[in-house]
Amino acid sequence: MSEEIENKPNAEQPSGSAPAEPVAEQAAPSPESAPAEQPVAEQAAPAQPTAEQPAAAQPAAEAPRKETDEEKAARRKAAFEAKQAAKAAAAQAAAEAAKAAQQANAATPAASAAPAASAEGAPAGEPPAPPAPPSPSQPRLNRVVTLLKELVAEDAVEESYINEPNDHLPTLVIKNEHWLQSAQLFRNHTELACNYLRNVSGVDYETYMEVVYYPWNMDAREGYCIKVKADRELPSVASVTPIWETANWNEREIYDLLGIDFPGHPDLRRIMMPDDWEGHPLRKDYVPLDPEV
Amino acid sequence: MIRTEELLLNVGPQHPSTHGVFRIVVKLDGEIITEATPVMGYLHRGTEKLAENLNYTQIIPYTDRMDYVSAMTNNYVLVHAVEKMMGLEVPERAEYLRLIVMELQRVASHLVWWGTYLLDIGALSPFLYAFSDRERILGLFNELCGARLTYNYMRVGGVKWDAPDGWIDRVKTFVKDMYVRLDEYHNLVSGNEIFLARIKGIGQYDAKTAIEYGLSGANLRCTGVDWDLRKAEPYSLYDRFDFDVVVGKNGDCYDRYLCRLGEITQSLRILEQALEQFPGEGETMGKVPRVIRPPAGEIYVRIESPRGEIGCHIVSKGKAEPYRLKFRRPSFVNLQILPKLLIGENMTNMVTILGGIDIVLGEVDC
Amino acid sequence: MHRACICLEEEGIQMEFNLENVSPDDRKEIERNVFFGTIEQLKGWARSNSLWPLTFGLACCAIEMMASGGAHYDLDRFGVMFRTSPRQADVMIVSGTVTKKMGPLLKRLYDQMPEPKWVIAMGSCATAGGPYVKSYSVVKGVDQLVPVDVYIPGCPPNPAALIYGINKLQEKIRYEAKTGKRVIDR
Amino acid sequence: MEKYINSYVIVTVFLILGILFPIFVLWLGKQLRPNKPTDAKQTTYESGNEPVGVSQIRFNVRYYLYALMFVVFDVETVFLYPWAVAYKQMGLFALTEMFIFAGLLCIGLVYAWRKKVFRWNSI
Repeated sequence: MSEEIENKPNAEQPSGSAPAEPVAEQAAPSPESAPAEQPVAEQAAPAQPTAEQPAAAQPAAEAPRKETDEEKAARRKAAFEAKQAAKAAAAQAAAEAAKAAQQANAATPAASAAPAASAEGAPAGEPPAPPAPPSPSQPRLNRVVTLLKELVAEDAVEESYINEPNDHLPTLVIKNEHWLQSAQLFRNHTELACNYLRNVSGVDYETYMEVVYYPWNMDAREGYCIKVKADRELPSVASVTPIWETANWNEREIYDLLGIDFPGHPDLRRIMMPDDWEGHPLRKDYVPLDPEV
Repeated sequence: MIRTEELLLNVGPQHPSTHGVFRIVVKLDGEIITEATPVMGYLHRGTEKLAENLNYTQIIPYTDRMDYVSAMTNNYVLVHAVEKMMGLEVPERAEYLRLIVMELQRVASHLVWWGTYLLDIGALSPFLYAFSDRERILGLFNELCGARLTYNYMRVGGVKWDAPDGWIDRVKTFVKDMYVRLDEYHNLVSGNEIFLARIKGIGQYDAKTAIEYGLSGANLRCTGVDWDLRKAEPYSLYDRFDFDVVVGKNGDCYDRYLCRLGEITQSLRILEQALEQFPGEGETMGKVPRVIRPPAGEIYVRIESPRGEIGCHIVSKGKAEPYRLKFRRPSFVNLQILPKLLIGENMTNMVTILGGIDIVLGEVDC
Repeated sequence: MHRACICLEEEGIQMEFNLENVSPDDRKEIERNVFFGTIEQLKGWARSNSLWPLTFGLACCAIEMMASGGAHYDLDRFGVMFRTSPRQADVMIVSGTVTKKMGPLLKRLYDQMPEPKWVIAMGSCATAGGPYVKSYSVVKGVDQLVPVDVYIPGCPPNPAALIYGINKLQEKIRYEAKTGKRVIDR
Repeated sequence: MEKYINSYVIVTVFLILGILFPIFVLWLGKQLRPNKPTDAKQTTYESGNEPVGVSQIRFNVRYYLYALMFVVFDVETVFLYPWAVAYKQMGLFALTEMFIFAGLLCIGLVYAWRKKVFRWNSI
């Protein structure tokens, strides 16, 4: 059994380190490198579950595959090193890719850069997966990015990519201080005209807080996903209630459960928890006062 | 005007007309409401916090208990989100079963709304009609998945149980009878002048405010906006059936009432076509890895629940548990327009408007 | 306890109307036609057959309670008629999850109910927190707030289970009236 | 003469019964029901939470006017009942009498109508 436990800490360790990198970074290459990683992970996965649920799976897995235990351990170690290497390589590739994507976006059409970026990311691990065809909503994303750069501020858009599994939803990460201006832009600009705010959700990534907005253009029937980051201790994101009335209660709920302050909100009070409740329950480090009651 | 003071009144959590534990602090001048501030959270059970250390199959029972009047659509939104993230293939028969079950659930949910809405307005007998018809649907569900209200029926990649033999024909007979019953409902209630006087022109808003407040479902369609996710963004197999979106005109309680009853007939039409095309055989569970671990990333998926657009936003870190799971609950968003509608109404209309928006408190407080 | 005229006697004390010199079959005849009991039993019988619950629907169990109030399961057969105000209610059916925000209100509603009052904890949420036992905002079981008489397991318990629970409460009322001992001595 | 007195005896018997029966029933209720007044029970019920705001407030005068009009016409019907029972024996005299009575009240009604007392949100 010791072999399992020994394996578990370092299994923990990489995933522990993974969130340290900004997830957005990792999200960018990960869709491309995910398929590369997928076969590696797949092969590790069957071994992984035995580690994962030692009690339930252990007896079943133990009995039939007694003799191949040693090679499995060896294979797992090999897979582990491979994954480690892939992750390290992906990290630097992502760093250059982000810089390259940044200038590429501004200067040359991003379409060529995107496959280039994914191509760079891929070779480090498995043989390069064929560069994904430019997604249908890529031009829309570039249009929005250029609009934001002109009308709001040069560095308003920190990061912008296409979220493939979510049927190619263009996603943008906008700087916290430019958020109110760009929200007005999304609402009133003739081309964007997102008059319907679909969903507002707050997410707590241990190192920083993030509020995700999904504006939607009801007539042109197209939408975007906007993420605004805020630091962990005093998170504060400009309130968009004057722009979209829907955000009123959504923001109150995020304030109540995650503690993100929304300056400019008409009446920011707790909505879900009793008024005298200390702490914000949905935070990762929330410790309930009276767990037993 | 003679100077009068204002009476502050709690239409509190334990109140027959608030469909559950929802409280409105109302400032009354005589009978006219001058100010209304809703207070919620009396049923906040922290599902999203619990979901953070449950794997995906364990979260499905919690989605049943969120909107406990239409549990199937909640199941589907979570399962659909995970399948989309992992790019899983759902076999034909499972997709058909899901669709049939969701449309039956829509009919059952609208029946609950219809029964309790007329109970709020003062008509006592429609409640009994609606609930006896709903019992038939619950009987069908009980046969299929063993539960009457919280089914826990769908799994990532398919459905848990196959339809017992003869179940499809029983659903067919139910659909035929329901048509007859629906006409009975119409002549029982829809033509009644007292009912029309109580409902016409109450709680009126136009399309622009509806979009501004982010309403969805019958609350949005009653103002003329043709926005039904089953037609606008077809998911599952909705693009195979022809049904039309019931759209109202002037956005008052009466149009919402007609929209919802119209939706029952549309659901019955879908059910008829789905039951015809139901594939004879085929397995009900797709090829799914033993431990469901969607790749790291984010997704927001939305479908049309009887109350509006229910969305599921999953942030996953590649682990078996979601890193963050947020539901976009239609009742929570539709309720925001209530204080605006109540200003200037008298107390009896407050009950009509609140019933017209059709909220379920398990979903509002999540 | 008050003497009553026709064969209602206090607990255990036999009325002047002695039955010894009556022949056994006459005695059996009397037993068949005449009901001997105390006033307490009469009150217990009357109360158990007209339980007016307070509509205290919280969550999913409320829909099942409504379904059992509907035509198919029809609670009216047991004299159960839903009352909306605690002043006119005898029993409080707590159906659903009791959150910490709802706790003090539930306690106040329980206090405002007139005296012969009972509590049915319907569903596993009210009994002990149910699926939300690990949640930060749920009171794990309503018996931390109010004394509960009948627990109905199930999530949600179907209407037949609710009716069974109400019958159990009726038996409990009659049993307590007959023997004077509370079923669970508190 | 006896028949005359006899009818009064019946009336007094009815009167006594009418008074005694409710008193007996209330007394019986008081004996049978448990009596445990606790202060928590005395608090006002406002669907679960503490009553907020004061309840004795000055509300609009239109409620009072409406009630007044109701009382006036309700008392009128009380007078009509005995008249309606016996107007056959009393002949023409009672008929004109009642018409005058009803006419006066109608004048009052028309006056209130013109003063817009019956339109709900006039004041």
